[in-house]
Amino acid sequence: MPTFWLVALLLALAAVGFYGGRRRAVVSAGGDVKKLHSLPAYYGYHVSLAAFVPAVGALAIWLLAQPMFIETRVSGMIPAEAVPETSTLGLVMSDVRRVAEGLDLAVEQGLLTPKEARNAIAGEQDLRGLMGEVGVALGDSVRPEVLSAAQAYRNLSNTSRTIMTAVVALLAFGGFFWAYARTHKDFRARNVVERAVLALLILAASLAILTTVGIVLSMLFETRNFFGLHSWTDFFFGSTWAPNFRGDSELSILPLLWGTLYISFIALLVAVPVGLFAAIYLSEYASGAVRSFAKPLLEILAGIPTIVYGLFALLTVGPALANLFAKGGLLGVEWMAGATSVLTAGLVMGIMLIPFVSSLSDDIINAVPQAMRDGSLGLGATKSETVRQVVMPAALPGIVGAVLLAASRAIGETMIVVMGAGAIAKFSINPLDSMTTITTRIVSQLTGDTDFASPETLVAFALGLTLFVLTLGLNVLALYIVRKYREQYE
Amino acid sequence: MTDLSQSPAGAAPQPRKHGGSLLEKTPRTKKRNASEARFKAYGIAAITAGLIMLLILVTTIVGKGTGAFQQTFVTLKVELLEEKLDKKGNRDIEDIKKVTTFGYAPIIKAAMEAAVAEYGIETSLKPKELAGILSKDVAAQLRDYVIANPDQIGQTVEFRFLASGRVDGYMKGRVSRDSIENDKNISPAQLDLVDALAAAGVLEKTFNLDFITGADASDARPEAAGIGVSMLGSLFMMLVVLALALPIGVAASIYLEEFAPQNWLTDLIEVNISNLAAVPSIVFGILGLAVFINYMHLPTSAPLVGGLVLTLMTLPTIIISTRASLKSVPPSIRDAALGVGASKMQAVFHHVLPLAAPGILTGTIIGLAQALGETAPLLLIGMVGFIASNAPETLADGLLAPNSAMPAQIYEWAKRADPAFYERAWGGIIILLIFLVTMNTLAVILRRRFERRW
Amino acid sequence: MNDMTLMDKTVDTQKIKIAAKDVNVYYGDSHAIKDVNVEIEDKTVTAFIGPSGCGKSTFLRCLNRMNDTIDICRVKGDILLDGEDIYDKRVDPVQLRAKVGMVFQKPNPFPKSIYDNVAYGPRIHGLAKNKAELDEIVEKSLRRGAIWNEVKDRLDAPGTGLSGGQQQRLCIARAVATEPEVLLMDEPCSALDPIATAQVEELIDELRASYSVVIVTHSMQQAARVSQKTAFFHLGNLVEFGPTGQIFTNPEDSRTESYITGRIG
Amino acid sequence: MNDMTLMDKTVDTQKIKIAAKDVNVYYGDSHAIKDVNVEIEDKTVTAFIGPSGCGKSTFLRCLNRMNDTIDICRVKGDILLDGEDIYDKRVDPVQLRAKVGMVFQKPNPFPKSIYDNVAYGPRIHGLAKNKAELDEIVEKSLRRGAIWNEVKDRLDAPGTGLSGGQQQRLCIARAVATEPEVLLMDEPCSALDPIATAQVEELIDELRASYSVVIVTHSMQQAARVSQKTAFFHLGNLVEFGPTGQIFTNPEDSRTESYITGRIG
Amino acid sequence: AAARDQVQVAGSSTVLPYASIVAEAFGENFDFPTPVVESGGSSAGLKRFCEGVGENTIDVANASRKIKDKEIAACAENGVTDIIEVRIGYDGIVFASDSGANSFEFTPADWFLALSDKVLVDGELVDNPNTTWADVNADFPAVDIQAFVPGTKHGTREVFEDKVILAGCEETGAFEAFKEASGGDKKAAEKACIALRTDGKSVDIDGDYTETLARIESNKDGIGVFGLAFYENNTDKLQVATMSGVVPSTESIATGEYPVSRPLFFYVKKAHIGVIPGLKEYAEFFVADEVAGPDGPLAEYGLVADPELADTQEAVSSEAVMGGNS
Ligand SMILES: Nc1ncnc2c1ncn2[C@@H]1O[C@H](COP(=O)(O)OP(=O)(O)OP(=O)(O)O)[C@@H](O)[C@H]1O
Ligand SMILES: Nc1ncnc2c1ncn2[C@@H]1O[C@H](COP(=O)(O)OP(=O)(O)OP(=O)(O)O)[C@@H](O)[C@H]1O
Ligand SMILES: [Mg+2]
Ligand SMILES: [Mg+2]
Repeated sequence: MPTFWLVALLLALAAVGFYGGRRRAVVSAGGDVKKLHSLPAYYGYHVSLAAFVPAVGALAIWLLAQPMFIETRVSGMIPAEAVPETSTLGLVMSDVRRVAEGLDLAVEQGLLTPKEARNAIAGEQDLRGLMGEVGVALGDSVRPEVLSAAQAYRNLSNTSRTIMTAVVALLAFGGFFWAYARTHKDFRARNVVERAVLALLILAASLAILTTVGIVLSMLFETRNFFGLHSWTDFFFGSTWAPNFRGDSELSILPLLWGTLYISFIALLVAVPVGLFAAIYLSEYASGAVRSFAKPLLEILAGIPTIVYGLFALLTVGPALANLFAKGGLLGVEWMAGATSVLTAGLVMGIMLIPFVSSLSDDIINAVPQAMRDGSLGLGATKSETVRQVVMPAALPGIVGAVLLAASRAIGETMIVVMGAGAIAKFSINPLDSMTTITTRIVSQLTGDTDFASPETLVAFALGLTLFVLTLGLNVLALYIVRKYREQYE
Repeated sequence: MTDLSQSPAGAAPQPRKHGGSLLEKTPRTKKRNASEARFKAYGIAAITAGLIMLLILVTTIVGKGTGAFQQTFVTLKVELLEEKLDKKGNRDIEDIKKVTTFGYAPIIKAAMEAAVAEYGIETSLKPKELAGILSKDVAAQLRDYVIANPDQIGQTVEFRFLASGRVDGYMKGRVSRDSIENDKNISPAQLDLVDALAAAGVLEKTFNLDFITGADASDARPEAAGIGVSMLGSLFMMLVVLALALPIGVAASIYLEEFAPQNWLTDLIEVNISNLAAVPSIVFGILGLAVFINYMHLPTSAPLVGGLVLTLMTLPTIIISTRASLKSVPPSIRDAALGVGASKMQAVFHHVLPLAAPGILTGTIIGLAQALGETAPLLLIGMVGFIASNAPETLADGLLAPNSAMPAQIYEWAKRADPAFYERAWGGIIILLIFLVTMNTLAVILRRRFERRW
Repeated sequence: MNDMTLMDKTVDTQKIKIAAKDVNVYYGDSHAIKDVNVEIEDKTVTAFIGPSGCGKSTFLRCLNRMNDTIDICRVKGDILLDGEDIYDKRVDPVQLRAKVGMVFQKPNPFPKSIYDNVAYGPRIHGLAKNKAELDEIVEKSLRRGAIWNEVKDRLDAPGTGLSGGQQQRLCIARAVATEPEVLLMDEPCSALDPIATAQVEELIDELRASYSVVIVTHSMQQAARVSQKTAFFHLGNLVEFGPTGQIFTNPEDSRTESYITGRIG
Repeated sequence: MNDMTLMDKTVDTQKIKIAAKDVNVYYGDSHAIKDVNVEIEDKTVTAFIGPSGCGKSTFLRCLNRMNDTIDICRVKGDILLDGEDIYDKRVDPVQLRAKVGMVFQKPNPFPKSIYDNVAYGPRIHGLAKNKAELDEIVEKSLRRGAIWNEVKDRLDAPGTGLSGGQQQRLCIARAVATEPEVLLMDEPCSALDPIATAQVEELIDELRASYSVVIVTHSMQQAARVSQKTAFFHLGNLVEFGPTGQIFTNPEDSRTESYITGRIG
Repeated sequence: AAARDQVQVAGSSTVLPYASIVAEAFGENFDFPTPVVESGGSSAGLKRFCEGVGENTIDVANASRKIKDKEIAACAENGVTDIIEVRIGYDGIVFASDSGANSFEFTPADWFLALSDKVLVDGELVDNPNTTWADVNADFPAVDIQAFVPGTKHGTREVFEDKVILAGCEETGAFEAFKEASGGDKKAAEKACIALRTDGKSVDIDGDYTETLARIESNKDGIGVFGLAFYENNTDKLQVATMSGVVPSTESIATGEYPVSRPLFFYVKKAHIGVIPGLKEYAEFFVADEVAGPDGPLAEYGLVADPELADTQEAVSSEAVMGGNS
C-alpha cells in the first residue's frame, strides 16, 4: 500500500521536522531559548507544517485526479465495438478496474508473478477463477479487450504512482528544507504557525457555507422541475394539501407550514419552560450531587430514538388525551376526533427537547461569574430575583441559542409527528386536531410509492427549499434580537 | 462639591423601616419568599417532570425489550446423511456446495423424528410440521457446518438450533394457545411438542449472545436477527462524526466567536449555521446522496458516508453550543492572557477554550446523541433496509463495507410483520441506550473536570 | 486633609447592633477566621484594618451571610443582629441582607444600564411607588455615591463601561439605594481619588447618624478619619478592638502597634 | 513613612522609551482621551494621577494596545515605543505586549492554580528551560510581588480563591514574571496594606534600575514616593506633565494645584 | 473507487420483506455476498435506479407498482435503457379489525359510504352524514366509523382507492352524479370519488402497518387496511373482514376471487448483468419455483404466488427487456 507508506513517510518527516526545526532554532539562538522570537515548539510546528501540508495537499489532489486521468486514457483504448450494445463504457471500465484490482491482488498473494500478470492473455487462463480465489468476483469471464485495458490500467497506475511519490516526496522535502532554512532565532515562527491555524479555522467555518450551497444545489434542480409541473401559486397560496396518485393534486405548503409552526410552538411551550427551569435549578439550586446525575440523565432524553417517542405518543399520550377530550371522554367534551393531535405530538416532542434547552442553558448560566450573583444577593435579592434579573439577562445570548436549537430540532422532527400528530394537513386552531408538518411531508413524499418524476414526489424538494428559506428568515430575526439585547458582563 | 447638601433640609436621613425581628418575616419578604419558593418549585418540578418522563420511557423500553436477550434453543442430534449431502461421495467441496439449504430440509425432518422417537413423545404431527418448530435458520447453520467440515458427513453431530419465533414467543409467554387460533404458522399440536421437548430438557430458553453480536436476519426468521453488526455500523459512524464534527465545529466556533471581524460575511456564516440546525435531517440525506455518492462516488450504504452526513447534521449543534459557551467566558480572562503577552490564539487555546469546555462537551453529547438516533438521512444513502453483512474486519471495511446502523435496524424491525421483531426492536433500543450512556459517560466525566465557577 | 485628628472623636456608647461570638471560618481545611468576638455598635462607624489576607473580607461577609455562596466556606459561632442569631435556621438571609447591605471589594456592576444598576435594589424591595419616585431614589443614591455628575448624562449606558473608580462608586450608590440598617463596605475607596474619597467619607459620616457602618480599609488615615471604633485583624485573629483613638494612639497589643507604625504586614 | 520627600529625587534625563503624540481615544462617540502628548522615559517611574474617570486607565491601555480588545474603542494618534509606531500594521501586538507588561486595575487572576498563574507568561515566552528554572522564576516573581510567604504552601490552590489584596499581588507577580521592558501598573496597591504597599513600591524602585514603569495611582503620597515623573490627567486631557517634584510642589496649571491640594475631584 | 462486489437493491418497503428473504437465502447458497436490500419506497428506489448506469448506481429496484412511462423516459435520459421487469407475485390487501371487536363483511360500497367526502343521499350529493357503521349498512353494528387507511404516499392507497372506493363510488351511483356535476368530466368525477372525508373518521397512516395495528389496539372500534402478509403474522390480534363475501387468502387472491390486490415487481438493469457479480443469479433465484413458487418461503410469508411464474422465469433467464423483444 504505497499511499499508506507515503503518508507514513510524510508523518515521519513532519515529526523529524518538528524536532529539527526546534533544534535549529535553539541552536541559532546559541542555546538561549529567550533569544528566540517564538517558543521553540513553534519553529518545530513550522517545519512540520511546511513539510506536511503542501505534500498532503498534493497527494490528495493527485489521488483524486489520477483515476479520472487514467480512466480517460484507458477508456480511449477500448474500441467502441468492444462495448456491448446494452452496456456503457462506464460499466466496461468498472470491469476493467475490477480485473486490474484482481491482478494486483493475485500478484500480492503470489498467485501470479508480476510478469505473468502483465502478460496474461484472456482465455488462456481461467482468470475468473483466479480472481474468485483472491476475492474479486466477476460477473462474466474476462474478455480480451478488458484484460488488455486492465493491464494498461495497471501500467498507468504504476507509473502515475511513481510520479506521484516523487512529486509528493519532492514537495515534502522541499517544504522541509525551505522551512528549515528559514528557521532562525528572529524568524516569526509563531505568527506563521498561527496564521496557518487561523486558515484552518476559517476553512472550518466556511464548511457551513459549503454545506448550505450543497443543500441548495441538491434541491434547486428538482425544485425547478417541480415548478415546471405544478403551479407556484397553488404551492404558495393554495389552501389544500391533497396529493394523490392520479396527478393533478393540490399541493399547497400553507397548511403544512401552519402545522409545522403549531407543533413546534407547542413543543417549545413544553421544552422551554421545563428546560429553562431545570437548567436554573441545576445551576443555581441543586447540590453538586443532584446536578451531576440529573443533568446527564436528562441528556439521555435527547438520545432516545425518536421512534420510541413516536410510539409513546401513539400508545400512551394520544389515548390519554383522547380519554379526556374525545367523545365519551372524562371531560364529556368532543374536541378530539382521534388519538392523534398537534398537542400529542407537541407534548412528546417537547419532552425530547428538554435537554436541548436545559443542558446548554445550564452551562451558560453556570458560566456567569459569581460576582454578578454576589452583587445581587448582597442587595438583599432572593435567589430567584437574582436569577431572573441578573443571571438570565447575562446568559441570554446562549439561552437564545439553545432555544433556537430546540426550535430547529422541532421543525426537523418526523417520527413523532407521523405517529403523534397524524397525517392530515389542515388549517385549524384546535390543538386537538390532527395536523402534519413540512418535514414529515418531505419524508413521506420522498419515500413513498408515487412516480418519482411526478409533482407529488418532486414537491418534497420544493418543500425543503422553502423551509430552508423560511428558517433562514427566522434566524436572521433571532440574530437581530440577540444583538439588540445582549448584555456583556465585566 | 458635596452632593450631599442637596439631601432634604439637612435632616439626617431616616432609616427605612425594616421589619423588626429577623425571625419574623415582613409581609413583603413573605411574598418574595413565596415567589422564591414557587420559582424553586418550578425548577424541581421541571427536573422531576423530565426525570419521570425518562423513567417512564426507560421502564417501557426495558419492560418490552428484555425478552430479546433470551432465546429458545433446541438441542438435536443430526445425522448428516451422505446420500443427501454428497451423492457422489467424493467429498468435493464444489459438489457439497451444490446442495442448497432447501436440500437440508429432509435431514432436519429426520433429526426431529429421531428426537421425538428418542424421548418417546407421542405426536400426530407430520415430519414437516415437526421441523416447523425450528427456525428457518437451521438449514443455513447445518450447511455452513457441513461445508466447513466435509469429513463429518455421514456422522451424527449434536447441534444447538434456534427454535422458531412462534415457539420462542410461546416460551416467553407472548404466544398462547388462544392467540394462535388462526395462526397458520403454528398449531396447538406443535405447542404440545414444544412442551414435551421442554420437559425433556431438549428445548430451553437461554441468554442469547447472538442478539448482541449477530447480523440482521430476514423477515422469515426473527429469532436469528441480531443487532451486533449494525452496532458496529453505528460505532464507525460515530467515530467519523466525532473525529470530524468536534474539531471542525470547535474550530469554526473559535473563528466566528474570537477572530472573525464583524461584517456581513461573518453574519452570513453565523445565520447560515443556525439555519443548518433547522434543516430537516432527511435533507442532509438528499445532500449526502447528491454529493458523497453521486458526485464523489463513495460507496452506497457505507458507514463512512453515513458518518459524513451525520457530521454535517451534527455540526450546527456543536457550533451553536460552543459559540454560546465561548461567549460566556468573561473578557477579563482574555485581557489577562493578552496582558502577559499571549497571542490571541494562545489566549483562546490556553484559557478560553478550557473554560468553554463544559458547553462544548454538552453540545457534543447532544449532537452525538442526535446523530446516534437518526434514521431519516440514512434512508437516502442506503443504510436502511436489509443489510445482513458480516462484521467488518478492518477499519477500511468498517467504514466502506455496506452496513446499517442501530436506529435504522430498530426502525426496520419495528416495521416488520412478525411480532417477534417488535420485541427485538425494543431490545435494540436497550442496546442503543447502553451505547449512548457509555458514550455520554465519557463526555460527562470529562465535562465535570472542566466545570468551575469564577 | 490633616492626618490624625483622633482625639476629636466623640465615642458615645451606642446600643450593640451586631455581636459576633466565637466566630470561626474555614475555607475547606484552611482556618481563615479564628475565634473572633466583636461587638458592632449602632450609629457608629467601625473600621476593620489589618494586613492583606488577614480575613477582613471574610469576616465582613459573615455579617450578612454572603459566605453562604461560597461552597467550601463554613462559618461557626454566633453572630447576633439586634440580639437575633443571623445563622438561625429561621432567619431568611434575604431579609438579613436587605438590612445589612454590602459594597464588595471588587466592583461588580451588573451588565445593565447605570440606572438599572441602582434601581435594582429599590425595585426588588418595592421602595418606589412609581417611576418618578424611583428616578428620585436613583438620583439621590448616585449623588450620595458622588457619581451623579459624571453619569447623569448617560444613565442608559452600561454600568460595565465605567472606569474602575466610577464602578466602585456606582456600587456604593447601589448599596445605599436600598437603605440598609447596617452597611458593610469592603475597601470602598480603594480606586478613588482623594476628592471622591472625601465625598464617600462624608457619606459615611452622614450615614452614621442613623445607621451602623462597617468599613474595611487599608488606609490608617481613613480609618482614623471616619471610624469611631477600630478592629485590627491579624492572621485570622481579632487582635484588638476598641475606640479608634485608643487603637491608633495607644494600642494594647504589640502587633497592633507594629502594624500601625508600619512594621508588620 | 514621611509624606513628601520630593526634593531628594534625582531626576536624571533618560532616553525616551514611549512617546505618545496627539493621542485621542474614543469609546463610541464619547471622547475619552483628548490630544495627549507625553514622553515616558526609560529607567524611570512615571506616575499618572487624576480624578477617577479622567482617562488614566484608558491611556495606559493604549500603551500596550490592550484597547484593541474593546470593540467600541478607537485610538487615534501615534504612540512610539523605542521610536517605532506601535499602531503600525506590521507591529505584532503580541510582541508588543510581551515588551510592555500590564497589571490591570481589577485583579484578574486566571482560574488556574497560583503557580500556573505566574508560570503562564514565562511558559509562553519560553523563559525557562526546565521545570526547575520555571519554579525559580515563579518563586522569584511571587517574592517580588510580596506574596510568596502567604502562598508558598498552597501554590496549587486556585488563584481565584485568594483575598482581594493577594489577587492584586498575584497579578503583579504574574506581570513581572515575563520581565517586560515597560511595566504598566494600574493602581497596583489599591487593595494593599501599607506594608505590602511598601514592598511593591520597593519592587517598583528595583525595576526602575532596568525598566521603565508607569503607574496609575490615586495616592498623591505614593506618586510622590515612587515616581520621577508625574502626569496629571483631567477630563481626558493631559493637564500637566513633568518631574514629580515640580508637579507636587510647584504645579504650573491651576487645575493640578487644585487636585493636589484636594479641591477638585 | 474500489469495485463493488455485492448486488445492490433498493425500493419499495412492501417488497422488502420478500427481497430480504431471497437475499438471505441467496447469500447462504451462493458464493456471492448477500445482496444489500435498501428500503425507502418504490419512488426513491426507481429514482436511484434511473440515476444512470455504473457501479455507483443500484442494480435492482423493487417496486410495489409498475414503473411509469414518465419514469422510463427519465431512465432513458440517464442512459438506463434496457430494463428487465420481473413480476414476483401479488400483495393482497385486507381489511381487519381488532380480534376482540366486531367482524365485518364488506362490499366496496360500504367503504365508499363510510369514508367518502360526499355521498349520494336521495339523489343529492351531500357531505357524508354517516357516523356509525350502522348508518352505512343496517347489518353492521352501530359503532363509530374509524378507519385507518394508508397515507397518500403508499402504493396500497392507490389500490384501495381504485379497487374499493372507486368501485364503491360506481356501485352507489355517486360516480354518475359526480360526473354530471363536473360536466361529464370522467377524471374529475374519479377524483371526487376518491376524496376521503377529513373529519377524523378516516385517518391516514403515514407509518407502516405496525402503526395501524397499534392504532387499532388503542381504539378497538377501528378498522385498518393491511397487507395480507402482515395480517397473517398477526392473526392473534386481528380479524379479517371479507370483501364481497370472499375471505382473503393467498389462494383466493391468486384465483382473482378476492378483488383487492396488487402486483409486486422488481426491475433489473440489464447493463449490469455480467458486470455486477451475482446479479443475474439473484434475479433467477428470486423467481425460482423453490423460492417464489406457491410452496416456497415467500408464499409461506404471505406473498401471493404468480400463476404465470414460469413465464417470468423464462423472461429473466433470457434477459428480456421491457418494451422490446419480450
Ligand atoms: N469600555 C468602556 N466603554 C465606554 N466608556 C468607557 C469604557 N471604559 C471607560 N470608559 C469611560 O472613559 C472615561 C475614562 O475611563 P478610564 O477607565 O480611563 O478612567 P480612569 O482614569 O482609569 O478612572 P479610575 O481612576 O476611576 O479608574 C470614563 O468616563 C469612563 O466612563
Ligand atoms: N474563596 C476562598 N477560598 C479559599 N481561601 C480563601 C477564599 N477567599 C479568601 N481566602 C483566604 O482566606 C484568607 C482571608 O481572606 P480575606 O479575603 O478575608 O482577606 P482580606 O483580609 O480581605 O485581605 P485583602 O485585604 O487582601 O482583601 C486569605 O488567606 C485568603 O487567601
Ligand atoms: Mg479583602
Ligand atoms: Mg482606571
